Amino acid sequence: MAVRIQHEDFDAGAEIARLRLARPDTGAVAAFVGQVRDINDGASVSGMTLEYYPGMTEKALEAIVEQARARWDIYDAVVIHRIGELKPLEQIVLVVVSGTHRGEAFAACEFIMDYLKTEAPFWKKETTTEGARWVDARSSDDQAKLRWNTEN
Amino acid sequence: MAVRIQHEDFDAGAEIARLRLARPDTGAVAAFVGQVRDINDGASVSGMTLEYYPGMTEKALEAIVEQARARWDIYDAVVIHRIGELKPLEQIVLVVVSGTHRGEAFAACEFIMDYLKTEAPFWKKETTTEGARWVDARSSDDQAKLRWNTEN
Amino acid sequence: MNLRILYFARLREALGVAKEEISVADGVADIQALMAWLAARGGVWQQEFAGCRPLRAAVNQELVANSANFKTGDEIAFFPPVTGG
Amino acid sequence: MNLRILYFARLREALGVAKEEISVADGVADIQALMAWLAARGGVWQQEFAGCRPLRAAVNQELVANSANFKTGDEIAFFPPVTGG
Repeated sequence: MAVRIQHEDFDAGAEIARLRLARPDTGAVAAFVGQVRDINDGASVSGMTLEYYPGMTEKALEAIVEQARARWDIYDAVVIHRIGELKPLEQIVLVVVSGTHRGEAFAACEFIMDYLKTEAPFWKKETTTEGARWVDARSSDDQAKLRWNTEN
Repeated sequence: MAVRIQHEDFDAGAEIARLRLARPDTGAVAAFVGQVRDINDGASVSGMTLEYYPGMTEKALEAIVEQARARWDIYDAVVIHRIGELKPLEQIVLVVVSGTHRGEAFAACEFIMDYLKTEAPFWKKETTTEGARWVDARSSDDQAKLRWNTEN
Repeated sequence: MNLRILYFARLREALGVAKEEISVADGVADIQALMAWLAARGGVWQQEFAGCRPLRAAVNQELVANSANFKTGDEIAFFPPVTGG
Repeated sequence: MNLRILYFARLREALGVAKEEISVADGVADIQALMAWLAARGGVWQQEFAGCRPLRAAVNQELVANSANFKTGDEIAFFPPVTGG
């Protein structure tokens, strides 16, 4: 299954190895791991809660992976996103993409992250020294997504 | 040490975790793993030997990492490249880059790979069904490097 | 027309409602009209659905524009811009 | 002028030499001139250094252009375009 939403932690190395070894003509694996920072927008962060939309979030991520597959010649892709309560230095998200050549694996991996950030229904609520707060969406994430409209 | 050249295999997951956990303000880790394919330019590959230039190869990789650090706001980067005899499905190279934001981590990771491919003195000799042959450099790798001259 | 409505994240907390089943007149057939219908409840509903705060909408778990239509039995969701990853 | 010269990969195999210590006249002071000097050995040296095959050069472990100078005691390396990664 290419998309997993779970509270449990994941093993980035094991997922990379799984995609890498799945096909002997795989030459390149690009990966991304996002983690909870202990600081955000100037405030110290002691934890965060990740909310999602059961049903829609899975569909949104699967659609993003399908778009990446249609656009680049890649072999496989996996997306794992954690939900629930997470502490600083815990992993949040993993994207791994395998293919023949590095350029396509890199592009597809970054594309999936950029679309995940702007289209997949997840919401972060941080616990900070100034109290709990919902994280605001960043316009830089919209910009990161929009550049895929023009880049080849 | 940011650069390692070794025959021994490496643990991509452990390197990702090390960079990820080194600083609690790390939000993003981008990684790349290259492996030996069982096919190349139409011939079945049963193994390869990687030659390098002791002394220069380390310097070249360190210079590439320094360029990436100067260009993007990243926290750390590690490059591990294997040498000697490798079989299909063995890992060849690992690049891991950590930072605050994914855009810079992705760019620095891909930059390091593109420069490694064109500037770091490594040479591959493949054993194929048609005999042993030195792998030819690809003009697509030169192109991949050149685009960093114009991209911001 | 019967609809199931879901609210998420900051919006869910502000409204104090995670989901509800509602019946609306057949004229309330697109997201824009539904938002006006919800805003008409006044108070916090007015604040949240009057258009001052950025909101996203989904119909049957697909992101849609505010001009999107729906039909009876559909699942509609409202939520703030997403912040995962 | 004394130089240490290294050859790598396909070039090393073609020449049958991995490294050598040579003495050249002071006039042989850049990569281009050294390549001509090596080509003048004839045979496989002529084939490899006459400019038909793509070669890269390094002086003291830094990639250089063919116009680069060197001095006595330097380590010069010749090799095909790199193919790592």
